Parts: sequence; C-alpha cells; structure tokens
Amino acid sequence: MKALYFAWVRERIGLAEEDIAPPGEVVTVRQLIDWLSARGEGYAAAFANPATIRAAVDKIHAAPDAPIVAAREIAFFPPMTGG
Amino acid sequence: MKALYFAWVRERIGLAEEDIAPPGEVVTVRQLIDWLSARGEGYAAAFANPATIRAAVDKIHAAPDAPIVAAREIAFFPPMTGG
Amino acid sequence: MTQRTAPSVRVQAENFDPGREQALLTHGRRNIGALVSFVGLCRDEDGSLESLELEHYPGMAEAEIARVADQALERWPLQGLTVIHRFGRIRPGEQIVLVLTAARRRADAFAAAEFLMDYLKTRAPFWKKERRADGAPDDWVEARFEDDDAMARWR
Amino acid sequence: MTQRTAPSVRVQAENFDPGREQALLTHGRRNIGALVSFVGLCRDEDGSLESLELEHYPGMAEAEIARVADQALERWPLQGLTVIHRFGRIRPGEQIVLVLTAARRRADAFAAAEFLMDYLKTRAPFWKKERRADGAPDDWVEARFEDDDAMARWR
Repeated sequence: MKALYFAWVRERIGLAEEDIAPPGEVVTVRQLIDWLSARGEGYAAAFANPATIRAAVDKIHAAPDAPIVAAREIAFFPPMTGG
Repeated sequence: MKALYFAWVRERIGLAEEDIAPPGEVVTVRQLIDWLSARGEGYAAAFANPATIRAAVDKIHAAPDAPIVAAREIAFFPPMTGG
Repeated sequence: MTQRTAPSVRVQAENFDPGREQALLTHGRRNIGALVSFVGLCRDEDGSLESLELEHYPGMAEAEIARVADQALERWPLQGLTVIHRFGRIRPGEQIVLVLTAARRRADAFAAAEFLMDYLKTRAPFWKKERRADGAPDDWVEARFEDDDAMARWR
Repeated sequence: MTQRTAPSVRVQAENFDPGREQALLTHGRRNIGALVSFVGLCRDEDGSLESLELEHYPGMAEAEIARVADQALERWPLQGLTVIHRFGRIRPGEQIVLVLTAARRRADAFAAAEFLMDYLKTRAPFWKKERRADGAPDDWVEARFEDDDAMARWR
C-alpha cells in the first residue's frame, strides 16, 4: 500500500510518500502508526504524540481503530488548518 | 407639524403628507391617531386596527405613548417589509 | 479597537455590484480575516410576480439603517460594514439589499450580518407592494411573524 | 425540493472572483431569495507575515469538501452552493476560501454557510505554514480549539 505524509509529518519523516508493506498482524491505523514509528528517528518524531496525528484511509478520514487491510492509500497528517 | 403617511396608510388616507395642527390635549402618538381617525372615512379606515400601525416621530420609531408635543414630523405606516 | 469603523450606508434606486463592494471594503487591507456578504433577491417561483414596488421613507431609511449599523459595531469587533438597500421597482431575480461585514474572525462577521438583516427586515422603513403578472390588483406584502422572532433573539 | 442542487467544488492555486461566482450562481434564477457569501482572507495585522504556504492533499481535499457540501444540502433546502479553496502561496490581504450558499430564506443560507466553514476548517485536508517577514524559520499554524468547538455545535 501507499503511505502519504503531509505538513510537519512529511517534514519529520523526510518523505511525501512511499510504498509500505506492513506485516499481516498490522490491521488498524493505530497499529500501522506503531509499526511506522519503529522505522527510524524521523518516523518516531513524526508520530511521537498520537493525539496530534490524523489519518485518512483511501482519502476518507479514519479513526485510530479503523481497518487498513483493504487500503490502497493511507495518509498521515496534523490537525487541519485550512479555511 | 407635518404628518407623513406610507404604504397602505397613505393609500387609504389618500395623501402622502399634510400639515396638521392637533389641539393641545393631543400629546401622545396614540392620541394623535385617535384625533386623525375622526377626520374622515379614509383616516378611520387607515387607523382601524391600531395593532398594524407603526409611527415615527422626527424619523425615529415611536411607541404609542411617545410624546408628540415637540415633534416637527410624525409618520404613520404599516409594519415594515423591507430587506 | 484602535479606530472606529465607519459604516457605509446607501439607500438608492440603482442596482449594486456585490463583488465591487467587497473589493472596495477589503482593498489594501491586511487586518480582515473574514468577509460575509448577504444579498437579498426578489423571488418569484411560480411566475406570478411581475415586479415589486419598494416604497421607503426618505431620510428615516438612511438614519435607521445607520442606527442599526452603529449597534452592530458596538456588539462585534468589525473592520468594515456596508449596507445598501434599494427602493423603487424591482423585478424577479433582481437584488434588493446588500449587507457586508468584515472582521478578524468569521463568527463575528456572520453574527453581525445576521443581526443586521434581522433588524433591517423589521425596523428599516421600507414596504413592498407586489404587482401581479396576471393584472390582478397590486397587493402590499404583509410582515412575517418569523421576522419578529428572528429579531427577538438579539435582545 | 423538486430537483437536487449540484454543488460546485473547486480546489485551485488561482485566485477567485467572489462577484463573478455570485453572478454565476444567481444568473437567470428567480427562485433565490437569499445569497450568502463567505470569503476567508490571509490576515497580518503587525506586518510580521511574508506569506502563507497552503499545503493540501490532492484528491482528498476535493472529495472531503464535496462530502461536506452534500451534508449541507441534506440539512438545508439550498438552491445553489459553491466552495472554492486555494492552495499554494498566499500573501496578506489575499483570498483563501469562498463559500456561497443560495436559498429561498436567509436563515437557511446563513446556517449552511456557517456550517460549511466550520466543517472545512476542521475536516478539509489543508495545512498552513507561515513564512515570516524577518526571515525567522517557517512555522506550521496550529489548529485552534475554537474551530473544534464551532464544529461540535452542528452535531
């Protein structure tokens, strides 16, 4: 699946997007965050405070316990500040 | 003093404005309405239902018990329907 | 507020251009975060209306709108305020009234614009007469109770 | 409602013309009584801001605004609805977002416009970064708690 990162999540990880292949036991957004956090310092810094992280699965807002198994695209970003 | 009439008050009375000289005992808007009502059929028709009559004294909305003694211009009209 | 905002109030027969009024209000400004515009239009869904004739009380109309504008400026921190109300003959689809409010925050701009419209509807000395397309006698529009209710919520 | 209103949703780098959008929405219509426009602008009162850089999530931004627009159309009887949100570099005084709502009655147009802005602020995937005039490091704008409160009132 594809992972997208926006705003300071993107800056801390140092990537706008990448292909990821989490193991089979990673089935929710929250578990994916934990798995990504272990990939390196930038990831750990980006996901250090889960309360400030929002996620979207296939371009729809997703809660931490939302399933990711069938997802093609998962995005992580800070709370929105548009408008 | 000058009396002004608007909308169907004007149409029923048949005048847009006129000079009036009510007697000294006519000191409030309500008393002026009663005095005008006695001037003829058109006036009586215009003021038949006081609940639908609004008044302004010198271009400021005035309640039925507002004083008229110092007024230069008194206007009568139905509830407003602008906007 | 460091300086008092001067409202622009106009009562006129001519049509107005909402885009131009918005540009005038915001031009060269860096302190406006939110601009709310309300346009009231002459509506006629069933084709029965030929036109509206808007009668007004010259002098009082301008003064009353200015008083309502001053109340809005006292209640909300506005950076700009424009009110235009037309009189005379107005056909279906045409514009009748414009209220523009500019503020730092959108909640203030929205609240002030709603307040102004609610007050204008019930306090500005304008009266609408409907001219029917089928030639039936002209009829004065009756005041709506909902408008009084809408105004009451600001007390 | 006899026919479903189709919202117009655009996410673009280019500026927009509120007057033109209003004219497009109302042109030739006789069933619109109230048109509310909200414009959000880039504000900078103390001269410290050089520009905003608005990042967005292409595809999701359009889809999320369309979902919010559909919710507004379900809740209020609207005759027309336009939302434009810009991305990219925006300087103080420039326009960021436009919401237009057209309805028979003004209360519906006002409520729908406020609802749309409250939802856009907290759900549309846009992020603002501030570029400082004095060359200090760029900084991401933090989400405001008031915006969450503003959204919560529509539940």
